[in-house]
Amino acid sequence: MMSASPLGTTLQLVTIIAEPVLEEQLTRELRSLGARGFSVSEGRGQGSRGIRASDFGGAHVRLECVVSAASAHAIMDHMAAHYFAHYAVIAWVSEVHVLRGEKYA
Amino acid sequence: MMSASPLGTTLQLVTIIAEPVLEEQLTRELRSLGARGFSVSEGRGQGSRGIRASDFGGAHVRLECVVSAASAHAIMDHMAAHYFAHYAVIAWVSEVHVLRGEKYA
Amino acid sequence: MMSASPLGTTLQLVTIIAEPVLEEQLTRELRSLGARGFSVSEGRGQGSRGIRASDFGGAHVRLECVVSAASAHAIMDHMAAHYFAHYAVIAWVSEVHVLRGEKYA
Amino acid sequence: MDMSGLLKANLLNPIALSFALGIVARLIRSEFSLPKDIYTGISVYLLFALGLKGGVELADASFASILKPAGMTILLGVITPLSAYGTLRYLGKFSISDSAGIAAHYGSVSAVTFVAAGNFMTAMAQANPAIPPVEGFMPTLLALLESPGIHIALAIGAIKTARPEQNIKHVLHEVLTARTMVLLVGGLIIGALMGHKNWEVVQPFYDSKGAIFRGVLCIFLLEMGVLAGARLGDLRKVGPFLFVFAIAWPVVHGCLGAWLGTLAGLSVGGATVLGTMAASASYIAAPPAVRVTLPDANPTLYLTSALAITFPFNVLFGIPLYFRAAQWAAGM
Amino acid sequence: MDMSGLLKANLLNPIALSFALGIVARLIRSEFSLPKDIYTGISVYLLFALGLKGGVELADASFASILKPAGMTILLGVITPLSAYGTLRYLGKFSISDSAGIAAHYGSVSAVTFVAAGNFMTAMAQANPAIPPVEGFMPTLLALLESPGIHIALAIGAIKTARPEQNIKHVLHEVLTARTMVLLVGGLIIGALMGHKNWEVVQPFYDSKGAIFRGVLCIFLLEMGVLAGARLGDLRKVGPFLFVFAIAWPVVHGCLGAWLGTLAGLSVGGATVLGTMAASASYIAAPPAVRVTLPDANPTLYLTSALAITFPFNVLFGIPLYFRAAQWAAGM
Amino acid sequence: MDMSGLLKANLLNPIALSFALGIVARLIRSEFSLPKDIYTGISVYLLFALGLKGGVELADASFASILKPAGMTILLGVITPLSAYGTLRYLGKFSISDSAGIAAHYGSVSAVTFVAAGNFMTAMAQANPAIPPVEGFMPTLLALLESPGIHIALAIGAIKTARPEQNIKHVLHEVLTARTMVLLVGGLIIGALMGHKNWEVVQPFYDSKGAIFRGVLCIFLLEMGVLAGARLGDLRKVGPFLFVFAIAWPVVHGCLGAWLGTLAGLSVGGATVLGTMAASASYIAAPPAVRVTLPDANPTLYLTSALAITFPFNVLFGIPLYFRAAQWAAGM
Ligand SMILES: Nc1ncnc2c1ncn2[C@@H]1O[C@H](COP(=O)(O)O)[C@@H](O)[C@H]1O
Ligand SMILES: Nc1ncnc2c1ncn2[C@@H]1O[C@H](COP(=O)(O)O)[C@@H](O)[C@H]1O
Ligand SMILES: Nc1ncnc2c1ncn2[C@@H]1O[C@H](COP(=O)(O)O)[C@@H](O)[C@H]1O
Ligand code: NA
Ligand code: NA
Ligand code: NA
Repeated sequence: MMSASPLGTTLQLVTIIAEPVLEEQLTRELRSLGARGFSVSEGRGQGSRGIRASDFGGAHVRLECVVSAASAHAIMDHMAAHYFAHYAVIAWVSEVHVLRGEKYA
Repeated sequence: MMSASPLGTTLQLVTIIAEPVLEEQLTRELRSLGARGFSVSEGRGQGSRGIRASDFGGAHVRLECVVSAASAHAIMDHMAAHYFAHYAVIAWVSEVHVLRGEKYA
Repeated sequence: MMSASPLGTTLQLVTIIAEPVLEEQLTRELRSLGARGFSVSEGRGQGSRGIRASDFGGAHVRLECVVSAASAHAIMDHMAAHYFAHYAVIAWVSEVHVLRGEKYA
Repeated sequence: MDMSGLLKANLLNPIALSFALGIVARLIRSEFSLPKDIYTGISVYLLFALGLKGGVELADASFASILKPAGMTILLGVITPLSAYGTLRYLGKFSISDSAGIAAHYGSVSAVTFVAAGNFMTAMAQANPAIPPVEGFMPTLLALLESPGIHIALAIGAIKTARPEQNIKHVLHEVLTARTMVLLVGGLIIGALMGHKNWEVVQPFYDSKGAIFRGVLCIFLLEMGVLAGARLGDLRKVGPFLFVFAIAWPVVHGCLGAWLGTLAGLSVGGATVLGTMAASASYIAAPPAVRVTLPDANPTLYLTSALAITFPFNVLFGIPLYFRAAQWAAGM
Repeated sequence: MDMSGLLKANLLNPIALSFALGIVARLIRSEFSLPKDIYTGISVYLLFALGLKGGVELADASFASILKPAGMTILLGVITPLSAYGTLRYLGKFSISDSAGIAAHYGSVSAVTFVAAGNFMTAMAQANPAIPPVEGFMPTLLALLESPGIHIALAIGAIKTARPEQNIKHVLHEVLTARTMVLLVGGLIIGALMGHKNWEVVQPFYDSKGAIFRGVLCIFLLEMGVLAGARLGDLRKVGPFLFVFAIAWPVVHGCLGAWLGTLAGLSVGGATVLGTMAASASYIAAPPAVRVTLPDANPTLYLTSALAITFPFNVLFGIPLYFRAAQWAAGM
Repeated sequence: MDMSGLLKANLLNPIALSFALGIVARLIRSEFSLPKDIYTGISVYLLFALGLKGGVELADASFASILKPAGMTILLGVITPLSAYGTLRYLGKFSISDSAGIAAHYGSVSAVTFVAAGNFMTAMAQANPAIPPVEGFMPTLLALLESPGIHIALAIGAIKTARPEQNIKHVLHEVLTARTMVLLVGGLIIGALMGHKNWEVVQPFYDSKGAIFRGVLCIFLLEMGVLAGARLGDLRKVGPFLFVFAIAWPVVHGCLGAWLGTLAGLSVGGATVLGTMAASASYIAAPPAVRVTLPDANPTLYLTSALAITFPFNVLFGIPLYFRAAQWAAGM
């Protein structure tokens, strides 16, 4: 799952941008899909969908979690299955290097 | 332009950190250079340039957009041509994997 | 240290998420470890450690700096040596492509 | 005062004018808007103030005097989501989710519209001494009407679309413990406990008839105008049925509420405010609850109708109308 | 009162003292600063309050009484950017962009300096009953002077540097619909429409002579002090010419404004305030407009001179001086 | 009034009730909380108001009348961190870092608790004309007690754990120039300089006995309740010794402070407030300073004891107790 690199263990960073009403349920689900932690920040954006519910100005939350490749797969599949159809959501995965890799995977 | 990976399509994530006064014009230009959407958040920073106009504390906006490699090239070239000389701006590109890749490229 | 890519120079993006009280000292140290600039934003998160000092709601700062691979190594080692034990901190490194690479490395 | 006089007095009020300014600002594509945290902070103040004053006056009211109005309010809390759902689903042919989603908004209540009705009645009472002041316990009724409509509409949606129950329970809890409820109900309790002496100490700050409350309210409505103005572009998307609904439904239920309020023994002012509550649509508590439980309900429909049609209609034109209805019901 | 008495009264004012505290806080390297959203929220309140009160009084003023002062204000709006540009470009040898950028700031006006002048005159009138109150329509003049200077200076810059026009139009629209304009002009209209009765209801909250307005203003100036203090380190970078300019130019144009105001029939207080407006430099509307249209103008120059030199100079020393000039012009 | 009457009066105060509401909101798992910037903005207002009023009254006080109370305050600023450190380290067997970290909190002071004590005394004086008003210079003592305790405790920690000095100096500077100090000390100076006439202009806005200050304070305490409530879950983690310490230590030092205040010639109200100050624990200035200098001190311990135990205890029960102690010390 993990591979060593000169800069530490190689893991996956999953970034999810979603409607704010989803924050609580998403972080719960991330935990259950293997994320040992996550970070959240706020922003705004535009995509194909014009409107965003429950907020009046296009605000969103941005969730980041460093996870194993397996978890990254599981999270992406979960997002596709449960969120992409109805919600203004985007998610991407990139490769990152961390120290103490065993803490996150 | 796109290649498939076990975690979905491989695309480019362009991150631009710029003076807040530029937000509107940058997002307009990103759209015209092929971005189907973008996300914005706020922050602060320091670089080689001490001062930042129109704000009193070094605030900036951080724009992210997931695009095709061609668009990423176009955006970076555009930034270099129009912004690097006069504005406090930094931009970088990294590789990301998304599902539904056709939505963003 | 740097390698050229079709999208410009390849450098390292170090992302550090840390307790807000550490911001000033961390940015000072980043500078001394070779970062020519950095960007900061605010957020919240959860990890293995429940509590976060000096704030009442789990707030954190997110520092990003684009640096050479050598600096990235130095920064990660510094983080491991001085922060991981006592503070709620996470740091990761990823590969990015920039124009004007000499400005940041 | 005849209807046109009432309308004019209502429209030249600084609250209505501030709202209009916000809309205009957006129409001329100004980037002006209040920082979100300021907007939230103001809403905390306004709701807490309403609760506190309502609580102080609630402590004075006899149980008997509230019983009937409270019962009538709960009745309205049951009628309004059902009637809205039925109208949209069977007359308007909207999907189950859209119908239930919109019904959750119209079954609940808009606190700002409530305040605007109170303001209107204060001006009426000043102009005409024969009009008694509005009952002090009205904020209690506001708290009562806040959540049942959302619960009922979401329950309809959940049953008819056969969705998992767990999420629903979580959302219902959130509705019951949302900011509005905490501040309103909490304020009511604090107001009732602290007594008149303590109230007098803070009254100039919290009194909804005072300069501070009303001044702050203007700034709040300025931003509401900006938010409503931002949705005007979506008016075309809601379609003719929903557009008519967003005006006609409030008129019908505002008059109904005014009549039921009169039956329950409320003064003409109290009945006007109750009618306004029935006619108003929530745009704070309802949207997130609907978004999470009914993801396939189209937010453009419920947000635009509640915020860009019904809210302005009520604040600018509806309230004088429900006042007329209350006068008529009282046989005045 | 002689000049030193005027100065002392001005400096011991809580507004000037709060500003000084902010500067000191920064000099001792305190991390204190007001959250940005609070700062924005306060500025919304202050501008809207100015507009509302100005509007109420505008409705009372005869068209004839405003005509001349308004014309004179527009004249100042044309003179000041031109004179600033000329001085900087031909005497100071600054680049076209820098000259036009700085001229955009000095051709516009600082609302806070305007308020400080009003405060000063209120204190003067209290101390000396022979001094009449400042004309109530001054906020109208403030709104008139806000944007022409920016437009003119940016037009000069655009023409002389031959830059694309499209962007300019966009920016000019932004200047005209900026927060300041929406709140000031919108407030004026609302104030004029709502009438005295409605004004009285909110007066304690919005009146610029009231405790709330002035109390909030102190907190605003505290933060202005922090912002100005943060730029003190850049004083060396502006060079001797700009340093002298940032004091001498306001003195000249403050006295000119006071004289023209007197010619236009303003009271000594009105002329003082008009002079102060002419002498003041914008640091809210101008900077973003200049940044976008003249990217090669150096922000350190225009921000530091407007905020760290001219603003403190006017608030602490300039206003009493322009008052003296107005007295002199009135032959007192 | 007997002790139970005092307690009841204190608990039915809107300030205590608002605090309780915040705790309840958190216990029912409401998501309500004030935006952080609003919370910061309110604290700026409250501290600046305290400073200003204290300054105005300081200018009236004779040097002699303050000297003894000021000396006694500094004495308390030395005693309290030492006694807290000793108790925790040698009786409680906490680590050096934990002991010093907690001592930094209890050696400093909570401004909100100070205000609550002032409020309580105002109510007492209203109910019983024999009780004189609290000395106006108390905010000066608040400023004096703010930082020495933190400095002493951190110095102990630094010496005993033999950590690098540089960081410490940086942190001590931060404590001395923190928001609280800038606003309190700055406000004191401005208040003393501006004089009564200028004070009267802003008094309704800033007076800590006024409706605005007290109304805003309720909202602040609502959020404090939310913050304290969020820590209730950690009560188990602090252990029985620290739990008892967080109540018993304030009782002992509150009574000691009340007694020393009486010895120093303070009125019964002044002595009550001084006792409350001694008994209170900082949760604004101390936590970041401790976090940076003593990273291995466990934040759960110091934050939970200061915010979730000692603060509520003092506001709800401690203050009437210290008042009794002051009455007893004064032989009443
Ligand atoms: N796996 C992770 N992915 C992203 N952020 C994390 C992760 N783990 C921890 N964090 C962030 O790092 C902070 C400290 O984590 P910890 O030291 O584990 O309590 C948390 O509050 C999160 O913001
Ligand atoms: N190509 C993109 N790059 C970055 N963010 C995007 C992109 N497309 C959409 N987003 C973000 O995802 C949100 C939802 O997008 P959508 O579902 O397309 O409306 C938007 O509001 C943006 O914040
Ligand atoms: N090496 C860097 N890494 C991350 N962000 C940077 C870096 N250099 C500059 N920045 C950001 O880009 C902005 C402009 O940089 P500059 O143009 O160098 O003043 C700064 O305020 C930072 O927010
Ligand atoms: Na309703
Ligand atoms: Na000017
Ligand atoms: Na203490």
